[in-house]
Amino acid sequence: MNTRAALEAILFVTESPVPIEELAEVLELPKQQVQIELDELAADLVSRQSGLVLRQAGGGFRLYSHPDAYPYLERFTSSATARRISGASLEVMAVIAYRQPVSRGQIAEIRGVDSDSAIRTLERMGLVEEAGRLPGPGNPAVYRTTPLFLEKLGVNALEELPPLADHIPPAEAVEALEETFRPG
Amino acid sequence: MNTRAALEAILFVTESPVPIEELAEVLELPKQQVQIELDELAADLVSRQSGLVLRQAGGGFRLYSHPDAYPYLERFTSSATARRISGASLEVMAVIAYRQPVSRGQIAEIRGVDSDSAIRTLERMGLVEEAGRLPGPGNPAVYRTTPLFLEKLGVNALEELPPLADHIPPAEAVEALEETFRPG
Amino acid sequence: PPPTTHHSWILMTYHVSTAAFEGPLDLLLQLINRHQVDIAAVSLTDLVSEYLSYLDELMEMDLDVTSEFLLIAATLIQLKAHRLLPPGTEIDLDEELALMEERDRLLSRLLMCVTFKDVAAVFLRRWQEANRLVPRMSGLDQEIRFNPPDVVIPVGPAQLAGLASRIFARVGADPDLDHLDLDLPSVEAAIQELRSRIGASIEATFDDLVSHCQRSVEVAAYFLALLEMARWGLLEVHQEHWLAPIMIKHRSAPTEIDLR
Repeated sequence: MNTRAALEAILFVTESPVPIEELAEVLELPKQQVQIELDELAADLVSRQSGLVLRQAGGGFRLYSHPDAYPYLERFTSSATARRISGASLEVMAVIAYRQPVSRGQIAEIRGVDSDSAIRTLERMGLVEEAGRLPGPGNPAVYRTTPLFLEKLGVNALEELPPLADHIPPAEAVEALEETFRPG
Repeated sequence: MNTRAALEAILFVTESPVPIEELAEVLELPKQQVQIELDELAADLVSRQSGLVLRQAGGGFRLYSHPDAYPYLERFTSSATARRISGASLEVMAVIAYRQPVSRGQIAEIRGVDSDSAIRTLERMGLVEEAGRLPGPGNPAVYRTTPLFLEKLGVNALEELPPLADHIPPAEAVEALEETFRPG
Repeated sequence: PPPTTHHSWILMTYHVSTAAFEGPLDLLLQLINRHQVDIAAVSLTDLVSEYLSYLDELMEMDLDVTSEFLLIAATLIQLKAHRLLPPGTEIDLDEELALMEERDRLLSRLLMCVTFKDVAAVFLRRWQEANRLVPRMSGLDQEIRFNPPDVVIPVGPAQLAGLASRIFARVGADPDLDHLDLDLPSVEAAIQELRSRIGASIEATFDDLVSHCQRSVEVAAYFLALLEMARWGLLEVHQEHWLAPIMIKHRSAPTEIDLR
């Protein structure tokens, strides 16, 4: 696989901008060479009027959808595919509903998998929102459900959510969890 | 913005495969036209040796990184960390795929062994989900496969899975097995 | 003899070399497979005695021996007993029919099990292919919010509560590592390596042997390798007390005769 293609793939899958040093390391190329490849890729996207753009932001590089695609993407959010709440998002919603306010880290801990993109999607859908930040390193944001969530679920208040009677986890697990929930 | 670019942007942001009907609706074009654009986009990706590929699976279209780029990607996204799957999970996945909706008890009966932990793993991976409960004592849950399962197996519908009959051992083998267990 | 070009069919796709098996049906299939060089019947007598000896071993190790294990054992023993009857023995027709029924049930379960194992192998191939195709998971990257009327929660309050209960219950459940790419080191590879590293007349501590390991799973692999090699008589393992270093001594050839 040629360098350009590898670079394109990396900038496509990444969830946050990638610093040029990291690109150089992964591609095993000097930084100058990577910069040339980046410039060429960016120019290529422009010249063939691609729907994607390469941008430098947040100390690194990443592909983004073209600003002119906005009306299409807005329409896309109404499509069944975009509106479908995936199993992962549904799980995140359930965790936030019953453990709010809860941070990304705590959600990932409970589900056993990284949940960032599911949280983002639920935020865009207006079903969850940030509810402040925890003290401590990094000041992680905590999330809660929104009034829209209650409306869409068909309940009037959080107190109306059915209690979690079944499946009480073993005592040690509860303790371990509470440990991770203790802020600070 | 031209159609190709808009299509590219949609396929870039989507979190699951987009059916052609939805693409047609968002782009406000007839399906045939969208199909031509999709074909051209796919051909274009191949001809310019892009790091991305267009694939139809799970009932729709989506962009993926090129398989050859895989070794470069692991550190950039959690979705690139190869999901290993155990033999037990694969077998449970197969039983659910062909027998859905199916309960834990029925799965255990077929495999001759308790399969709860494999079911949990598959649930967590978003490959199977609860599909309701059976009447009767204990109201056991039944499971079915998810759209993600179809996407991962590279098919658009359950009917496209290989027929189970093709995997029954050949007649000579069955005879040999019968011979082994002949009592007299 | 017929050419043995093709592999045994039962586990065509599953190569199992150790005693790791999942449940009684799996064990039975592995035993059949081990004996089957070509497509030919396996000796029932051998099969039954092997199955029973495994069962003994499991009980001795106090592992969870389910009624399934015992049920299948009972059927096997009955089948074998039947074969050993001298010709002309009076047989009870009801018993005979019941045995046939049990036998057919066992056979059809074995066939079903094999069928699903076979199709699972196809799933594995596709899974591995799909894993090399990485989709983008970050979603929309422009400030676009969903139109609230479009948003639909596909479950009701009760289902959401059920889902939450299951998720929280999973937290306390036994860890399954399936979904992680642990790149688990194989015990076999560790054995190979230890064999080459522990040349003649070397004494070492376990800590020395695993000093290069970065993860505890690697250490675990070496530890299992060590136990296995000790069992084969290739190594002597000694530990003063439970916190003391594990001392390992190479045993030259197990053929050496002690003349004392």
